[in-house]
Amino acid sequence: MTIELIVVLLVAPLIGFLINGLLGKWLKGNEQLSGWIGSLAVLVSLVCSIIAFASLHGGAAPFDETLYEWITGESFAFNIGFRVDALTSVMLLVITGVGFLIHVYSIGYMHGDEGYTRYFAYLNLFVFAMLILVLGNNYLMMFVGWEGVGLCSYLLIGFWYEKQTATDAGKKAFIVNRIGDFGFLLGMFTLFAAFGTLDFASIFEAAEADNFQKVFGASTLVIATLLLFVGAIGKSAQIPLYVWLPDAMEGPTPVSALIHAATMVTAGVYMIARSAVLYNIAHTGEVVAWIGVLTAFFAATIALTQNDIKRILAYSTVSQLGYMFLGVGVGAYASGIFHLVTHAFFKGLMFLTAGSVMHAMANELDMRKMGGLKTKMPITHWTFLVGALAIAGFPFLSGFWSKDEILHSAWGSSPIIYVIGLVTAFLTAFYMFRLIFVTFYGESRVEPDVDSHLHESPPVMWVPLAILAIPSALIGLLLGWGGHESWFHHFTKSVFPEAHHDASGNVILFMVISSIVGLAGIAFAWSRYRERTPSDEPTNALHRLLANKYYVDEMYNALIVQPIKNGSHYLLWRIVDNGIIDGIVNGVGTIIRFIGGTLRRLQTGLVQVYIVSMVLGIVLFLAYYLFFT
Amino acid sequence: MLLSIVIFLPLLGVIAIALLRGLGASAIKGIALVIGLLTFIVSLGLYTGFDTTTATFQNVTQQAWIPGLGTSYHIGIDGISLWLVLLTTFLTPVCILAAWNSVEKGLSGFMMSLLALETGMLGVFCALDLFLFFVFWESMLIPMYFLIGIWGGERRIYATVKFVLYTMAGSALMLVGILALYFQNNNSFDLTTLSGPFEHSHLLFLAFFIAFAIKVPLFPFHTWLPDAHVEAPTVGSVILAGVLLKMGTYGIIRFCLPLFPDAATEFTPLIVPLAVIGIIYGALVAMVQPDLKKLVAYSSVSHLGFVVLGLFSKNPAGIQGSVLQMINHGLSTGALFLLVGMIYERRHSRMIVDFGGLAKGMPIFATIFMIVTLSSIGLPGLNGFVGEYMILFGSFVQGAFSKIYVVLATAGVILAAVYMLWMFQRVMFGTLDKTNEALPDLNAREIVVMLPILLFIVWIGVYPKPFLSKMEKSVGLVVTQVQTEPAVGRAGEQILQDTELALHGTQRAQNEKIEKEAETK
Amino acid sequence: MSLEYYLILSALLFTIGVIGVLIRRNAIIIFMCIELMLNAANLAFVAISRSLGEATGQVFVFFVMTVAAAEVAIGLAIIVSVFKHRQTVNVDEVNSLKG
Amino acid sequence: MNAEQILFILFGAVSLIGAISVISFRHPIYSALSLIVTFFAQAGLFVLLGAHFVAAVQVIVYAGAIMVLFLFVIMLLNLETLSVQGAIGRKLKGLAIILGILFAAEGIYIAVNALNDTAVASAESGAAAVTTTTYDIGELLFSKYLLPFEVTSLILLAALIGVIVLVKREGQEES
Repeated sequence: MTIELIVVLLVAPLIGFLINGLLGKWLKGNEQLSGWIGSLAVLVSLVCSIIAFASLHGGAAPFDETLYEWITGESFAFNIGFRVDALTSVMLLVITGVGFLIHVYSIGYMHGDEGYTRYFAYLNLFVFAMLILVLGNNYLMMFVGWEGVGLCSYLLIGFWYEKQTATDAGKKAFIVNRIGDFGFLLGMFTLFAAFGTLDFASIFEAAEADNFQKVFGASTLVIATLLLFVGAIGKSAQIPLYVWLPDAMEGPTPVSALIHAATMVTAGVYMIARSAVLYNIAHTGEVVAWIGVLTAFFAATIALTQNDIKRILAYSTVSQLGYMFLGVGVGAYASGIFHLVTHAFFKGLMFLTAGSVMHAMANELDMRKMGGLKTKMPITHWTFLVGALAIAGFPFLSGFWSKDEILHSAWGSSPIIYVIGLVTAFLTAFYMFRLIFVTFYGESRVEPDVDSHLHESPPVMWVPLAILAIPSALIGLLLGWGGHESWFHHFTKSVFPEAHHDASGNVILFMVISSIVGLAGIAFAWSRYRERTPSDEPTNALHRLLANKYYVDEMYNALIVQPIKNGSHYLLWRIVDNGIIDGIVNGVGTIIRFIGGTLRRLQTGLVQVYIVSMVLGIVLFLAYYLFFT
Repeated sequence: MLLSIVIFLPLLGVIAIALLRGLGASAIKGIALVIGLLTFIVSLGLYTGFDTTTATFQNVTQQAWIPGLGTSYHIGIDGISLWLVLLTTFLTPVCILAAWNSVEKGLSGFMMSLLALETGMLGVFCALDLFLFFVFWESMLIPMYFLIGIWGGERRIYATVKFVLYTMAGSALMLVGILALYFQNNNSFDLTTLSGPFEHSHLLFLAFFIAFAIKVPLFPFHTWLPDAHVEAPTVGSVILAGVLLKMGTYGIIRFCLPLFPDAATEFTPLIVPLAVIGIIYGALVAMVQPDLKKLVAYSSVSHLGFVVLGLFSKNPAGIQGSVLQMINHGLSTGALFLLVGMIYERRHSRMIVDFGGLAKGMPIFATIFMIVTLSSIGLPGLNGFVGEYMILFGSFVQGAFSKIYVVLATAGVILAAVYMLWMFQRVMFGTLDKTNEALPDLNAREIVVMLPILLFIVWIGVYPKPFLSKMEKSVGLVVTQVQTEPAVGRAGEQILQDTELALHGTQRAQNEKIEKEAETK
Repeated sequence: MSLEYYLILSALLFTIGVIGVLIRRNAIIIFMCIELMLNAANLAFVAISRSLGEATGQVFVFFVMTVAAAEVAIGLAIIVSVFKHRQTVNVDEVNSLKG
Repeated sequence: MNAEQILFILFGAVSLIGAISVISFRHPIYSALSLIVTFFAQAGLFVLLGAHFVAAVQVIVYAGAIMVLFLFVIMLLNLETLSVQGAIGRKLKGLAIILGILFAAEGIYIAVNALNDTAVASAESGAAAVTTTTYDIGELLFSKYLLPFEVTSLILLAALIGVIVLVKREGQEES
């Protein structure tokens, strides 16, 4: 594992971006070429990641080296440095693995789009930024990757820039991410103020040895970790700042798969897992867990009533991210990351299948206009089913293992969280299979003209689906067998501090409970939606509340966006700037002109007036001179 | 000698153009460009010859000018002014190239005032004599007055008069300050011999500071900027935003901080809130501007609020960050104005509402505009981030003021993204109507204008080391002068040692002067 | 006679001159009043020079007289030209220099 | 009440009456004549004060030269009796009177006691009624005050040129 390997791994997508970006005009002729260049770049990174994983798996020490000095001065030094340990290699494999499959899928999906090369340039830039985020050996590098992926998600969401809704969604995503980054930045400053450096190694070491300058007194780490968590909330779409993810579905579907399911949104989980030491010392895990589980439940309830396939998957992602935060919050960092890995695969799979459904249905997303696609698109149907089963926690599939581990350790931390987690698992199973039954089963509600050319997607699209379906199903079994002694825990033990509370109670009982809950969800969905299609308008008050997503967007708009916009337009600009400040400046001018005006009238031109004023002057002067001096 | 050449070469150009005016437009433009490039190349000589180990002034030339008055032609540069000189000599040829065919009437006058402006600006950055500094400071106003007044927009007279009067009011105060210093420095204007506490240093600090705050512009004194920018010709705006605004911040770091450290500490709780208000207020007002140039002008108010915040953080990183941010702002806002100028030449409108979907019609323009926008909102990997990060981090870690201001300033980073991206979306994305469809994309000349700036934007973002190392020692000297208590942190002692060396330098100069006087008595 | 009486007399004469200048409209009358004021000054000069016993005061009277003569010459010339131009000598009708 | 006091009162009264009549007569000729009377009274007072030469010069210069000029101009412009005071004049009259009274009060106040502490008072007590001769004036004029003497000649020259220019310009306009 040498620095050259890491540099090649990192720079390959950058080169792909430069080729597609700069030479875009000449590549416009044959789309396939730029598509394959993009995919090849990610393939190179995948190969390097596998090499890195192999050497790490073979017992090599974690790799931590500095490439060059970035911003340095006397009392501070921020370098560009890389760190590859178990956690990083897992993330690398997920990013480059899922990334590569999505790149190949996009070649088919984006066929005929005139911004083809631009699309692949942005996608490669995204992978590059995500790699920086994951590979960095200090918080500043992570922040650089953090903002880089934010930029790429802005570019890709607003990819079809003619669509006003797309560019609005892109702008919304960037700004909400920026709010999160604001917290992240302040967290970094607090850490630097306390430790004098931002490198992971030295911070964790100093934190454990507890010898750092107290900036905010004993609560320094608490404040630092909470601020970093604000960054995570922004990036991984948790409770207050999740509003951008559902709108991000405006972008092309492979983008949603890669960015808004597998990689970018998990950056927050990765950050907390990376700074596990700090969260353990500062005991802020509870806050993370609570926000995680509440987001999970909240998003699941909204997903119940949505009718747009991608919106349902988006809310399901928000909900599953809540689970991951729940995992890392209660100290089960390994299971949190494990769920991240499994989720990356099956959610990526589901988005891609949704993409192929859209592709076939001429970009129609409303499932009320679908139904009975099982017969027309068998492969898409089966792959989607695998994903749905995995996410619903169907026994022995990947979702089951990772979600169960999280719920198990959640029970150890606090029963209430466990109960909410369980209810959310039920809701997840329900809305997933509501989607399956409405779109793939029952009679077809597809319009005749669309129905005529309804066909299975081309091989270049369904082959990656098939490849992705295999790990979605089996990876849970492969990595998670044996609960806390599983291969995955063993592999990541070096990075994470051991869970500070042992998960009591026997494992089998928890597995049985969660699988029962999963199956119940599926059965309930079967009973309700086997024949009936979801009604068009919401029936009762609760239904209407959920359908309108708790009016959160409208609230933000009314409470934050409009007041700022109108406030700054009328109050700040018109009144304060033009009115007061400019008023004073111009006022000075008018006052002087006014004084000039009055003085002018004194010059009457009459000699007598002048003489009188002269004599008056003399009289007054004499009076003063005689009586006062 | 090299420095004098750099300063007065543009003046040579002015004379050359004045004489050869009859040869027609292309000759004038040719001469101007050659002079501009020549100055830049010669100024690179300054860069290569610059010794980064000491904080003392280099390339110093001192000639007797008006001995009776106690003033001398005393110029020199250090780590800070080196970069500002290079920024000026870099931006001027770019501007000359950008204004190639945008000036119809009075081309020779235009080029002459541009080059005269360059001489004025270079003089300000290199003057080590208060009298000389004031002369250049005032002389720089005249060409700017003509640039805006003659080649400006509709309300140009109002704008240029407001600009000149505002600056003159400030510099009148400064003149009083200079004279006060003159008398307290036994009748000499020499900056290097000025030292030690001055009587009523608070008033003097205020006199200097207000003059510079108007130039920066700091929050309450900023209303001249949007008018000046809107009415100025494209190139005028570029130079105004690129270099003229930096005179204010340069003045603060050259005069206010080192000469009156105690007053600076005392006034920090007053100035820093103004800077933070400037950041937030500038961003909020920029968001709602219908006019592109006004938006960029208000964004300058916001960016320079960061710089002032950094300057008063009394922390090596903070001050270094603000000096770097001066250069970054010069590049990114200069580029923004160039781009706005380019679409103005095509569409003859600056209203955001008139544009839409330009990305489709002008892809190259859109990509360059995107890169410059990202640099201006401080995306990591580009130049804006490095400066802003150092300022915020410097003032947070060991700032001379409470951390709430840093939190508010960091919130300014969000607002920066809001107004720039909203503008970018309304201009670049959306549907393309017929009139915008006909707009041609950037031609070769315009791309050549933008390339060097983009190069620096990426270079400073990715590898700022050469930029930071050159200014490190000079900033260290300023920090020790400002900090009454020794610099905190492990590098503190190290700064102190080599600034001893620097101070001895000035001390020795002072002793010699005293002995000389003793002999003459 | 003692000095005060002369000075009082001169002050009275001077005051009459001032009042004359203020009241009358005709330029020539104003000139006459100015002559009166100058004369009052001469009186004071001579009175004090006598009481001081030296001739300085009287020398100044000469200077005052020459100035008065020059002033009258110029003044009357102006009045004549104004009259030629405006056919009036009244001061309040000649206000073209209004602000 | 010796002769000197009587004469003083006589001449004082005549000059005061003359002065008042100058400013009150309607017709400028009468004002001019009353001014001549005042000048003669002044000359008388100068004689009383022992300044014979000055009295003589007073009569010659003022009464002789300057008043002749006035009469000449009055005749030249043949001003008929002056109309009543203009609107402005009436408004100012009240103010002028008040100012005049005030001015007089201050003048007298100064005359009466402002001088009692200066050298004049001390010298005054011992001074005899000495008359200064022309010799004294001449000697003083050409020794100590030579420069002012030359300056006055310059003033007269300037006045001369001024008048000619004013009048000549007049001439061109007509032709």
